Amino acid sequence: MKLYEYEAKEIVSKHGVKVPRGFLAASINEVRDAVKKLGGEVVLKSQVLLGRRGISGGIRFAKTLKEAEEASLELLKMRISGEEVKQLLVEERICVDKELYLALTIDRPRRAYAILASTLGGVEVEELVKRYPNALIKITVDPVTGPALFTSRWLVEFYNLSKDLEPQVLKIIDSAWRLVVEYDAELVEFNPLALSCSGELIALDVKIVIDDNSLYRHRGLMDKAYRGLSDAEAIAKRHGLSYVELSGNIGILCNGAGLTMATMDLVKIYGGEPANFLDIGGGASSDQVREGVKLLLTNPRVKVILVNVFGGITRCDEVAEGVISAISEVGSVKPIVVRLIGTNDSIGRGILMEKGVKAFSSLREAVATAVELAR
Amino acid sequence: MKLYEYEAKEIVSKHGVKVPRGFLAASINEVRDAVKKLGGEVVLKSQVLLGRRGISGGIRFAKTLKEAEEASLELLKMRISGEEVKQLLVEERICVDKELYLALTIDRPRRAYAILASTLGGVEVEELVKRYPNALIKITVDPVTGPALFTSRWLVEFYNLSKDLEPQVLKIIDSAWRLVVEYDAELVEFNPLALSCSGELIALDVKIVIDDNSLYRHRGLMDKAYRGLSDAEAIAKRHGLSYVELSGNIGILCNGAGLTMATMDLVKIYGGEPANFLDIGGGASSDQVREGVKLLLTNPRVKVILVNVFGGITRCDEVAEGVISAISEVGSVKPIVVRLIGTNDSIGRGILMEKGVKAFSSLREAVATAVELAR
Amino acid sequence: MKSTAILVNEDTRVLVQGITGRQGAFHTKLMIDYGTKVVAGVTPGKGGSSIHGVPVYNSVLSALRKHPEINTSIVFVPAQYSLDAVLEALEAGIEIVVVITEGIPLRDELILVNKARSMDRTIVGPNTPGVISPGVGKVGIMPSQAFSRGVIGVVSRSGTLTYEVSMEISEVGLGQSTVVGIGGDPVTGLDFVEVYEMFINDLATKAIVIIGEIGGDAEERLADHIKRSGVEKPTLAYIAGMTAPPGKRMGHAGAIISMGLGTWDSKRKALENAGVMVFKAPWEISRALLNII
Amino acid sequence: MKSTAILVNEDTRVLVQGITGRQGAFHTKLMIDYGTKVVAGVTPGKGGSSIHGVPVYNSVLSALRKHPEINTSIVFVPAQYSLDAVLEALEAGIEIVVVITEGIPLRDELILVNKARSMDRTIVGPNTPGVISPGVGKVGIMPSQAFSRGVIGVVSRSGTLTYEVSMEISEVGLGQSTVVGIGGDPVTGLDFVEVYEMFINDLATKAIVIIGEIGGDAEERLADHIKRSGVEKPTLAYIAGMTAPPGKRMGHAGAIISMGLGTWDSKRKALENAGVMVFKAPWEISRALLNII
Repeated sequence: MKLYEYEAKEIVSKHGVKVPRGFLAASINEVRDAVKKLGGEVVLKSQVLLGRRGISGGIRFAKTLKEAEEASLELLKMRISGEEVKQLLVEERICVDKELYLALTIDRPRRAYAILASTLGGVEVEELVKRYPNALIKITVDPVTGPALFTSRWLVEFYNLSKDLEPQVLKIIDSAWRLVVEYDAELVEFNPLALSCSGELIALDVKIVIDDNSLYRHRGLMDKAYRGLSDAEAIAKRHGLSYVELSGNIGILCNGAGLTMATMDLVKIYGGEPANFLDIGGGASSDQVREGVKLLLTNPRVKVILVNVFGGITRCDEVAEGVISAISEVGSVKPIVVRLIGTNDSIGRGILMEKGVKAFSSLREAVATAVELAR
Repeated sequence: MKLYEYEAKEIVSKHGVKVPRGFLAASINEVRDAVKKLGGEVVLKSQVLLGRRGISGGIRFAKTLKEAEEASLELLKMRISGEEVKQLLVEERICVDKELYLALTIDRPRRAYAILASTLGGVEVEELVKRYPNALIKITVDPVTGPALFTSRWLVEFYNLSKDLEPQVLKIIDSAWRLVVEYDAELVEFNPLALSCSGELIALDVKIVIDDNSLYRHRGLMDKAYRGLSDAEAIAKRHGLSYVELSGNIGILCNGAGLTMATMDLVKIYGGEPANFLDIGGGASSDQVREGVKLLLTNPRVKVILVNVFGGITRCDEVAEGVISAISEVGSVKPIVVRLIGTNDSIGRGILMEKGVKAFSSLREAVATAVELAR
Repeated sequence: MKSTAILVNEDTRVLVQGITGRQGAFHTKLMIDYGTKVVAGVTPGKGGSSIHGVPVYNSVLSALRKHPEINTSIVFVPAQYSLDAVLEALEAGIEIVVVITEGIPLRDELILVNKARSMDRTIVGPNTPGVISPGVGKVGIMPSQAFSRGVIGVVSRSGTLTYEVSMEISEVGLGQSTVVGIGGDPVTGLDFVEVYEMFINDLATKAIVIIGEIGGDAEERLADHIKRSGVEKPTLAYIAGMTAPPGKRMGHAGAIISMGLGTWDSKRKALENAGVMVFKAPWEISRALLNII
Repeated sequence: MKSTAILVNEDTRVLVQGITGRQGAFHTKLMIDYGTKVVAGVTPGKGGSSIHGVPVYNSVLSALRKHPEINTSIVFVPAQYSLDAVLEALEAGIEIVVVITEGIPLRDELILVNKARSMDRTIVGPNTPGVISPGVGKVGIMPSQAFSRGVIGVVSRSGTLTYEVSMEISEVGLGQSTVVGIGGDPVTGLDFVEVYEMFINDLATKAIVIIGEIGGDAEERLADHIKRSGVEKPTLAYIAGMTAPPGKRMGHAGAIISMGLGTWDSKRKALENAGVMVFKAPWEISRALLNII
């Protein structure tokens, strides 16, 4: 779960990290007030959770009040990766000497956290890794004790900063680590982290992503988890399903992310186009299955539904019951191709048969049939 | 460094661990006040840092005020392992159903902390380990994360306590772990930990030992480190020397605990009797050596001094200088047998030679000479 | 090192943690039916009862005191309590802990995985279907019918996809020596490389099948390892997510920085470059195996 | 595993942490004089200078970037900063860290020792004289004159007592393959058992000498290990503290519960019971060795 930039900046500035002065604005009037309070040049930043804001034109600079008004008029009408821009962060423009990169995230191979740092700030980290690996260092962070003392010393040296800035670097690292400990952050990114013309370290952008699995211990964040989701995604999430909208016409519902992706791949190989990724997870109940099938039945773009479940911890009888009650609730006439196998599969097939739904046991046949029906 | 029982109880009771009500008393008057405030039967406990108080008769029970006065009169005159009893802890007497043992300490082989627990409280742990190993369990405590949640569950089961007492057990464990984290405790022992007749867990005795090496980060405790030491031990400690008084007449000064003990062993094998253990440690300065030699020169029981230094990080020239200046400061005529070898030994021997002190390079000869001179 | 199966063999004696829960009880029955020696179960507060004839204890300590032969544990406890359950199993001396539970916070996973490694113990998972050595025993939740005794070692990051591929392998008559789900979370106890090495040293395994998916770099690290060590047994791979649109998050992979890796193409290239054949459909793997074995 | 010395050999390239301090600078000189390849030093804030011709850096990171051949570090930094210095060396990828520093708080030692073990790195010490492979190199503070190239592997918990015993071994003409001080603190990186095993696998070592002292149970644990594995090379021991009065604390052993072990007699019995000869004076060991080799 991602936080908005303004929320992230609020938290790190409480930890003593310097950020530009700024105000949140949801209307032209509020933008005007903010620009007046700030004085001088400003930056107008769309507050969105998805997509690449910079490339999409979601960030604007303004030298005058008039420029700011014009820019925000445009921004407040924008959509970025489908997400409406509802709020802008209006900030003073900082004179920048050098842009750096600093992030704290998971290091999978070392089974630890790591600090990633680069002298090329403002660039996306994937880019950094691929194209400028020499401008990047990685410092392991113990998952229990956090960053060791030497970390700030190393960073000051690597960034080639004045020794006086070590306390500021330490504050930034501490802030990132506190976010891991107190909020279960899986990514805290300062990018760019600016060395200002006056010699201060200022976080121009801050990105915080919280581990979704940890939300039960951060009740205050739980309702924020639905922001930025489409209606269908929000419904799916509420029922513990994982849903991604795609562009085709074959609705796909499976158990397990790997099997769901494999089913999508096979649909493509057989010449079809998946309408979505829908993973009911492990051990789903009939209620969850019902809600998942309903999502596909009520999606006008979906022409055929392909259910592919290999029961393990998930039981095929629960799946069959979910499918049947979704059909009876929605009353839809869309064709549903079901492939059921694994735990309790004969019971499941029996339930479906009773209601006239045929269940395949071969994946190949099921995929071929679904693609055929979608033509 | 050990804390007094009353200090230990003060800390753990702040952590929510139940201890008997009690008052510190340094005089009969104070004992009288305490007994009156407590009402009923009391326990009078000598507050000392060394020795085995129970076996030495340092703990008394009293049913009446008169009994308490008589007992405390005796206690306040006592010495336990050479230490004067200056204060008593006067406590209410607790009705005990069951006595348990619980400690948190270092587990050397596992390189971790461990909780030791036994259903035989009131027995010394060495005794427990040797004679009742089946009545003892050891639960590893991670040196960073501390006791895991299951620990209190295990203990309640092992002690065969009612499930309702789990929160109390948890408080005791938490208190011990906070002592490790906040005070660098190397031992926190609740022994006995009583299950009272009213069904509560009450720590009848609490022992806390702080890691001496950590004292620099606990400034508040530093001056306490000298309590319970003899004058000579206190002087030695102040100069970073490690000193133990023994009963013989050959004063021994070496570098390193192992070499010091080996030298003591050899003196014994050659028929002599060591007057002390004095380890100047690694890398001692001439000032430290001087103070160490002065301690031996001024000890009337010491007839001969045997200095045995094998220089590594310790430099023989520093040692020689220290020996010479001690002799000139004290002006003593006690024979000093010096064995010097290792780092800068020829310089050191030169310094000694100049002042007429002969230095051996053979350990055997030095020991034989010292024993001979002490006869 | 000789063996006829990895991780789960004739000597495996199992403790079920969270045995009285819905999934714990259900799969205890299925494991017993499969012939696995399930010796005891734990649910705090439920000690003294029994489930499918298996005695239930309040703690792993008391279970181990009564059944010191237990060497393997399977964990079904809810995500909130999983870290403590695993630490409890480790402290009690259990060698292999299979963590079925899904949705454990990342930081808890990091702590438990590192703790086990520092004690030289084995964690399978979290978020794994477990381990099955067909015909010998299963410590997991996989449907038995997909598996049959044979010579192919299967290691997978996925759950259900593993069943799919294994069933194909069973259907062509080859069967599996052992099937290991390493778990689908970003951090796992065992990784591809370690299980691969176990299969290399396993006499019962003649070929190895890797089942991966997009995201992370577990497959690339395995490819690196095979490239360095050389291909010692025929190794085949199936990677899911070939057609997944880039930039979209499919399921649990999370927002963890991928360090520029993790696409289907990067995995395929890395594996092929190391001498591993990569296939696009589950049934292609089993056909290819038939040509090799 | 073949070798002609353990821990310190021809490939050893040394970094000195705390090189500008009094002890660091002094022993850097002595190590260089002995022929050890001291490549670089670190003292934060002193980067750019040099000591005895050795370049000084501000961090282990920059030292390793300039001298990637460094594989061993020796730590002289004050006790307060030792934990951080060791973590820094480990993060930079150094394989063997020899911690000379005395007086490090116990909890810091536990953290650094466990960290290194979980990374499969080697800590020698803390509170150790270091390691010397006579004629090859020394990473430590021991006086060179006590040692000579030979066939006896020496492992010790003591500092100066090690010199004493080694000198006796040198004087009878046998010499040492490698001498390892594991350190005198209750918690150490390498322990007796691990170094003993290294000597068993070391071609240059014909017999092993153990130097122990009263307190703790390190010697008993070694005895246990030898009893289980059988005596593969002649092993002799010298334990200091035979005449120390019980209940008194001699030096650094501390108030740690000894678990009923740690007396001279318990150590002697355990070792003799495992087939290890125990002697009462340093020179008895060297005489006995002469009869064996």
